[in-house]
Parts: sequence; C-alpha cells; structure tokens
Amino acid sequence: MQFDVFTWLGGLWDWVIGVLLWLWGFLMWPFLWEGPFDFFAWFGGLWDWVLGIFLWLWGIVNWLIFWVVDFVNWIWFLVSLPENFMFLFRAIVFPGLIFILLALIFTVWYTRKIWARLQDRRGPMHMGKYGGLQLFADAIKLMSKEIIIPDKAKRWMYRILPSLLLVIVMLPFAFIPWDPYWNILGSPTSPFPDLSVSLVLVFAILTAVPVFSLLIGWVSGSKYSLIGGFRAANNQFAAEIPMVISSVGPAMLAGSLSLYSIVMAQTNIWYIVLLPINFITFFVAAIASVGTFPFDAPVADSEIIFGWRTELSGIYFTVVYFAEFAEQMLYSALMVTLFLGGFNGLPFLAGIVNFAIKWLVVFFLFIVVTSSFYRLRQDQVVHLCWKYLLPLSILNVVLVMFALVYIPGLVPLVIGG
Amino acid sequence: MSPDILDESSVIWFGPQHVSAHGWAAKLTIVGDYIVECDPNAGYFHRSAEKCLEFRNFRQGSMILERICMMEAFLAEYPYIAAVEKIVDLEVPERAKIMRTIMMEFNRIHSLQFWWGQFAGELGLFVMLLWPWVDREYSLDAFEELTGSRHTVSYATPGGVKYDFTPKFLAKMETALKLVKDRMPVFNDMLAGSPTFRLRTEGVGHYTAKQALKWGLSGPNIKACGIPMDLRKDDPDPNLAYDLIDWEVPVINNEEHPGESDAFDRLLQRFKEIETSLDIIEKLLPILPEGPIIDPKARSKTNRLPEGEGYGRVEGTRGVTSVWLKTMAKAQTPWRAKIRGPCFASYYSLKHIVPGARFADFPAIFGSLDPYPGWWDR
Amino acid sequence: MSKTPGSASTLARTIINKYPDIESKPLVGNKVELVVPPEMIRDIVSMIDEEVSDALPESLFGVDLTEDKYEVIYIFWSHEGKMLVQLRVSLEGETPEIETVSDIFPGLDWHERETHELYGINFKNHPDLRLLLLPDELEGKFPMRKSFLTDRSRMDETGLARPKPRPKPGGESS
Amino acid sequence: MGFVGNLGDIFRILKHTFRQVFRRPFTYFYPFEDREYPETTRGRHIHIRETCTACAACVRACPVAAIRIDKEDKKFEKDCALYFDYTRCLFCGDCVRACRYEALFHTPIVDLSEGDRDDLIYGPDKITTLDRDPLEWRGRRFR
Repeated sequence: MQFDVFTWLGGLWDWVIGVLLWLWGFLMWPFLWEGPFDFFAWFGGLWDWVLGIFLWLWGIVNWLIFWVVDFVNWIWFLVSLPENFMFLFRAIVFPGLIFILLALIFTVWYTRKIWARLQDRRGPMHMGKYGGLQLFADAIKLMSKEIIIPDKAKRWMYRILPSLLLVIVMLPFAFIPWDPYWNILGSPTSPFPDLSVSLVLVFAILTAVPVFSLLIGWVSGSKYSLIGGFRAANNQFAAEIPMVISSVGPAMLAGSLSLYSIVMAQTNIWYIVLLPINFITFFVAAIASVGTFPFDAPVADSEIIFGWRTELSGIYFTVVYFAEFAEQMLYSALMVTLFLGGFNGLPFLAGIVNFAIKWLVVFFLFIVVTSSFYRLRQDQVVHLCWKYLLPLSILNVVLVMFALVYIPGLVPLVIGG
Repeated sequence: MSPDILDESSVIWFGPQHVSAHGWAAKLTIVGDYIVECDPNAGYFHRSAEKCLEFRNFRQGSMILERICMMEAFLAEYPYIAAVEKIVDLEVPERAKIMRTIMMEFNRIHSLQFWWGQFAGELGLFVMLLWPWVDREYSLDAFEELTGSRHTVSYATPGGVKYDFTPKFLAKMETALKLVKDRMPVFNDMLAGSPTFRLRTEGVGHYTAKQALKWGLSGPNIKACGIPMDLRKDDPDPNLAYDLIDWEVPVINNEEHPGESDAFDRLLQRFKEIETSLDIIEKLLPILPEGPIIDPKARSKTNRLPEGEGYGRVEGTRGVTSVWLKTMAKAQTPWRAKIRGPCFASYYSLKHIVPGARFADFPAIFGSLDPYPGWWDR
Repeated sequence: MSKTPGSASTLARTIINKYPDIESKPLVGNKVELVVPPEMIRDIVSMIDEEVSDALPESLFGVDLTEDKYEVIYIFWSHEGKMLVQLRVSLEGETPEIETVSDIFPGLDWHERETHELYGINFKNHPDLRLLLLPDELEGKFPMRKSFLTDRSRMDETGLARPKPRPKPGGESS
Repeated sequence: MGFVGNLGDIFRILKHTFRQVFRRPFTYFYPFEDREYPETTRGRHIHIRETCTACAACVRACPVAAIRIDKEDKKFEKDCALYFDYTRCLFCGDCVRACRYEALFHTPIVDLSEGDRDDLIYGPDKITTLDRDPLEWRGRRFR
C-alpha cells in the first residue's frame, strides 16, 4: 500500500467540515429540534464522531511510519553504496572512532607502565593480565563518582565543555594517514581522495584546545582553575608558533601540505635523517603544547592544585583525562607522519603495523623525555619556545629553501618514488 | 607597594588541603603573578606535645618527641634525653656515645634523602620523588634490624642506648651507606646538574646571613649562607662522640653572592651535609670500643629527678633542635618542657622571604627551607 | 664582628656595668644566665643585639610557677663566641605583661604569639597577637597553665591504682 | 655553563632515566609477597601467661595508657589478663623492656588492620596466641 499524502490531505477537509457541522448541529439543537430531545438519536451519532477522530489519528501515525521507513531506506541506499560504506567503516570502526578509543586505552596503560618503571614501581598489576583492564576499572570508578559542581560554576558550560574538548582533540585523527589504504580522509580510494591541506587543518583544529582549557578554568569558578586556564593559554601561545613552523620543513621537502602526500614522499628517505634539529624542535614544542611534565605549569599540582582541572569531578574528569592522552597520541602520530616516514618501513608488514611500531617508539621517547625534567615556570616556557625553538625552526625553513634550490640531487630524493 | 596595586590583588589560600601543603596553610596575596604578602598559618597539627610531656615520666617522654618529626625521629628524641642527662649528671659509656652518634648521622642521611625526593616532587619531577625514597628504604631496613621500628626508633634512653649493634645491622648499614654513596653522582646529575632545576632554583628565595640570624634560622638554611654554625662543633653534647674525631663542618661559599643564599645553595648545602655524615660514620665505626651500652644505675636514677633545669640541644637535620626541661624536686614528670623545633623559625621566615616572588616559585622557596609541620605545631 | 665578646661572662659583665640591677648566674660551659627585671627587657635585648653581632634568637617561652607567678625565658646563641645567653624574667599577676622584643628580633615574633596564647602573658606593642596554634574555642583558656585541667580518664582505664598527687612546687625556682 | 654544557647535562639525565626503565622494579606484590621482617621487629605483642606475675610494670611503662590490666582474670597461679589497645599503641617497646619475667614480647606481625575499631583491642584470647583467621581474596590466601 502506497501512502499518498495529498489524497489524505484532501479527505481531511471533508472531515473537518463534517465535524464542524455536527458541532453546529449540537449547539443549535434546542432551537431547531421540534419536540422533546431524543437522547438516543444523539447518542447514536456520537460513535461516528469518535471513529472519525480515530481514523484521523491513524492516518497521521501511518504517514509517520511510512516517512521513517522511507527515510531509513534512503539512508541505507546511500550507505550500501560501496564507497560510502567503506568510508563509514573507516570513520567508525577501523582507523576511526573505535580504533582510536582502543588505542587510547592501550596508551593510557602503556604510559602508566612506563611511568611506573621510571619510578621504580610496577604500575597497575591486579586487574587483568599485567593490569591491562585497570583503565576500565578506573573509568567505571570515575564515572560512578558523584559529580560535584561548584556553586560559582557556570553550570551548563561546565557540563558541556569537557566533552567538547574531547571531540575537538579526536577530530584531527581523521587526517592521520595510518595506512596506504586504511585511512579516513586522504587516501586515493576514499571519497575524499586527497585533502590537500590536512596539515593546516590539524593545527587549525588543535588551536581550539587551549580555548577550552581556559574556558573550563573560567567557568569552574575557582582561582586555581582560572590561573591554570591562563597558564594553559600561555603554554599554547608559546608553543604553537614554533610547532607550526617546524612542520613547514617536511611540507616544503614533500612539496605538499597533505599529510598523505608527505608520507608518500618519504619512500626514499625519512625526513628525520635530513631534518634532525627540526624533529627536536617539533618534539619539544609538541610537549609544551600538550602541557605534560616539564611544561605542566597549567596543571602544576604543587602550585595550583590541578590547574584548570581542579574542579572537575567524575565523568568530566575522565573525559578531560582522556583528552590529554589523546592529544599526546596525536602529537606522536604527527611526528611519525612528518618525520619518520609514516606507514613506510618494513615492506613485508602492513602499513598500519609499521606506523604502530614507530608510534610506540616515539611515544616511549615522549614519556621518557617528559619525566626527566623539572617543571618550568610559565615565563620560562615562553622564554624557551620563543628564544630557542622559534629561531631554530625558522633557520631550518631557510636552510630547506636553499637546499631545495641549490642541492641538485635532493628533489628527486625527497619527492619519493 | 602602593595601595593601587593592592586594589587588584586577590587572596589565595595555599593549603591546608593543598597537594603539597601537607598540614599547613599560607594565605598568599597575589597581584598578577607576584606574591605581595604571605601570612603563614600554623596549628593544623597541634597536639600540645609540651603539655603531654608534663604527664609522662622521663623515660616515656622521648616517645612523644619522636612523633613530632618522623623523618628525623632519633634526632628529635635526643634533646629530651640530653636534657634529662644534664639534670641527673649521668655519664654515658663510651660505646653508647659512639653508637648514638652513628645512629644520629645515619638518621640525618635518610632524612636528607627524604628531603631530596620531597623537593623534587614540589618542583614537578615525580621520578626524582621516588628514587631517593627507594634508596632510603635500605636505611629504614637497617633501623628495623637494630631497633625493630622503621622510623620511630626510640633508640636512646637516659644513660645509654637500648639495643646493641649486631653484625646483621652492621651489614645492612654498610649496604645502605654504600648505596647512598654510589647513587650520589646520579642524584647530583638529576638535581644540581639539571638545567631545569637550576632555572627553577637559582636566585629564588634569596636571603642574607644577617636576616637569617634575625629570623632564627639555623642548620643547613644558615650554613648555606656561609656561616659554619653547627652545634655538633660549637656546642657538642657531652654524651655524643663528635669531639672524638676530626671532621669538617659542611658549609658552602658561593662566590657570586657571599653571605647570601638561594634555593640552589641550600640544595648544595644539603648534599654536603650527607657527605659529612657519611664521613663521620666512617671515622666513628673503627673506634667503636667494646663495653656496656647503658649505665646500669640509669634506670633507678631517672625514676625521680632532682630539682633543676636542663637544656638539651642537638644539631638536627633541619637546624637547632632543643628541649628546655625544668623539674621540681623528686618529680616523676617534668614541670615544664619546651620544645624548640628548627622549622618554627623557617616557617615563620616565609613571611619575609616570599613577598616579591612569583607564585610559581612558592613551592621552590618553602621546599628549599625543608619545613616539617610537626616542628612548628608540636 | 669585632665587637663580639669572647665569652659569656665578659658579655654579662658588660651588661651589668651598664645596668647594675641585673644579676648574672654562670651556667655549665660558656653559658650565662641573666635575671632581668621585666621593665628592662627591651634594653637588655637591644644591648645583646648591639653587642653580639650574630645573636640567634633561639627560643622564648613561658613557665608557669603556679600562684600567678610566671617566668619568661629568652635564649640567645652566638656562633662566633660559642656562647649562650639565657634571660629570665619573673612576672606576677593574673595576666602578666611584658614589652615585646619582636621588632628587635623578628624571629621571636611567633614565640611571643605562642606564649601569649598558651600562658596568657601579654606582650605589649606586639603587632599581631592572633592565635597561632590553638583552635578558636580555646582562646583565653591558656592551656599550658597548670590550672588548665586535662582529661586524665585514660589512666583510670588501665586498671592501676591512681598515682600519687604531684609534688608541690618547692619554693623558688633555681 | 654554556649551551653545550646544558646539552651534556640533558643527555646525562636522559641516560639515567632511560636506564631506569629497564631496571627491575623495587616494589613487590604486597598482600601476596612480603618482605622478611627481622626478629627485632616491634609488631603486635604476645603475652605468655605462664610466666606472667601480674606486676603491672608494662602498664606503668606505657606512655599512652594502651594496656589495661585485669588482675581478677587468673588462669595460672599469679598471672593476669592484659588488654592491648592497638588504636593507641605506639609500638615503642617500653612494655617489653619493662617486663622482667619474660612474659611479654613483640612479634614480627605488623599488619593489624581490622574492619572495626573494637576488634583492635586485643583481649586475652587474642594476645596470648599468634593464630588468626586467614584472609582470602580472589581465591588466593595470604597472611
């Protein structure tokens, strides 16, 4: 049965007229009726009226059901197109959301284990084998905790901002070329074959992170959070520019701003061989931008209790905690992409495996370096980033420019095969 | 400080439930990033130890004192015992004297190691928080082997010491001290050799020797200014063995600012303290004679004390630790016992050192003074 | 540092030459005790500040001798002369009063605050006599006085007989 | 201390931390493993009633009044029952030192945790013996 909205609509008017007439008759009967009121005649007409209403309602429901079914049909038709299906599978399952979440859980465990080793401890041991399920236990515990919102907090902003922060931090993962085939945006087989500005987009999205830190600190209604929020903004202000300029070197060598193309250009030689200092500046600037240990003035626990996260509790804290690890993961992945050849590597391994191995190594370095130095004061962070990292990275850009022009064999080498 | 600046000030309570303010609170008035006023608050740990001592007899008193500062438990209990010994005029056997001194220096080493970790933690390096504490475990194991308790040793008693050295203890002590000595270069690299550490501590928490004396600072905090004020040398307790050997007072002289000290100088000073303590133990161990460890009449003599006043002092890890004791005739308990903790002065001096510093430097300043809340709250 | 006297007795003599009211009592070692009348404490402390260039204000505390008699004891230590000076001030009255010395030695500021709250000894012209250690409900109770009774019920729980009463304070203090 | 010197310092620090990762951790699995306690450890007490003479020297020596004596409760000729309150005990060892009849000792048992404060008052039934209920957790028995 095909439902026709217009037929149905056309019938509606007759019905309305009928109802109105009936009502009119009902109102006018004391004047029009001759003789005594015949209750049963009136009562007999009532049923028709009720039935009319039921029919009308059913018409609406029927129409809604068909509309929904049609809509779902249409969606399914789109999804079942091969290219669309593959895109969705990537975005949600494999290099996308679920993969990232699993990697995040693994990262937290990995970080905690290395921290524990550095501090002469064993780290989580009891939940699951080698404490592998500890994060789930922690997450369940944190989520089941009471959420305490301070009196002076702006309640709705306080509720929304932590989740938004996580979303913002997760977005750039869409641009990371995990594998020649399995990636979300940028591979030749995906519906968006070559996103030519993905490097810029990643930084553009990441710029929003300190805004969220500052806002969370602001709306928490606590002095510690406010100071922490400003320090987070200060950190990003110091570290963003050296980091972006450090990423110019690989982009110039590859002749592209697309992360996928930069990786494809590294088939002959990894850029860390050509640009070691550039790698170090990017590395330090990335640490400063994340705000972990040597640069953790925003969350300095011996000064301002937990910085901009002081007032967060329960699920909000969990989300923000995940966001920090996601950011560290993201920067490690960016370093692998820009300097360590991305998925290029051992030919008999899948691209994603190559990427994961390098990523683990970079993340290990990240943790070892972050837990070897004392916390810098916020003015010293700016001092370091602007006085040492910025000139070094600019110098590197200049050197790369000259090298590309004047060294003859360089261009074929760095463009890749 | 003009009044207009104070219009923009805000007050931040640093403690008492702060991560690094364990049991104390300072009210900081900050303008921008700078602290203009610091008002330290005491009393969160006040247990009235002085009143407690008035109801304990002369052998029990030291148990109360130990619990004031767990990190230097033996150094904390010793002044009371010294004061009792001064009133009764007890002569301690030679062996007990040297054993007391060895334990005292041993205790000082582990207390200073604890401080390394604490200071590094306050400056944000959690790795260094735990490394010295792990090494310290070996010292604590040695204490446990000797006395049966890891921190609160209650080792000395009026007239001698309670437990004799055993070969097991000596072996454990040697392990612990060897580890301290071996790990010294590592900690030197991680603390004094770290560029980030120098950035955070140099020029922070600055004061001159004259100021420090007026505030009553003592111990490493004033030795860092170049004044070799050390009670072990200046006024050695007659029942300790510091005058039997030849040793140097650890003191550093900073050429850049003589007679003044900052947080970095205080770190170097404490490194030197450990070296001196190791040196003293090394020199004392060979001359340890055989003999009794306690005066056999001490127990009956300390049941009831004659009327008198005694002032027992010792150079603690954190400075001059002393107990002033007054007894009435034939008293079982002291009439008045005044405990002078070294950190009473160093905590008070935050009031003068901190104004003008950046807010982020506040942990570096109080950490470098090595405050322990038990000492001012008692 | 040239003005630093060599020994404690020399310092005591210098002080007594200027203020003859003061008695001095040598203690064991290079230590001296001066019995100072309460009204002269500022003169003596400032004189110590002038004479001993590296005087360390080690301690200041009160002693309750019952019957409204109190003593305040000041202890100064000098590293140069390796000497210790102990000042003893006898006070009387329900709320005894004495001049503050916290402007001469800032380190004694908190000691005076503490003595004030624990013994009820009023230090005149002290800038800040708030409570230091005590909680607010004990303000004005002066817990270190002998008249402040503590809860001794724990001793009854031990099953022992009650201990003999404390000996009376014998005469004047030494 | 120039720039190069700082770099050298930084590399030395990284060397120390990097080595630490591959070192065996210091900690152990506490409820399942435990370290060796020396014989001198001042843990909970054991009261030997056979040799006790009810002299109450331990009660007098206690600085915190943690021991209660009950002279009526006699099991042998002239012994008494002792009640140790471990919410107060300082483990200072003075009661053991005060005992001249070899009736009171420390044991190397230091894990005294209980679910209830009243359970920490060890009466004559608990203080005279070292037996206690074993604790099981996730199928493993410890202590």
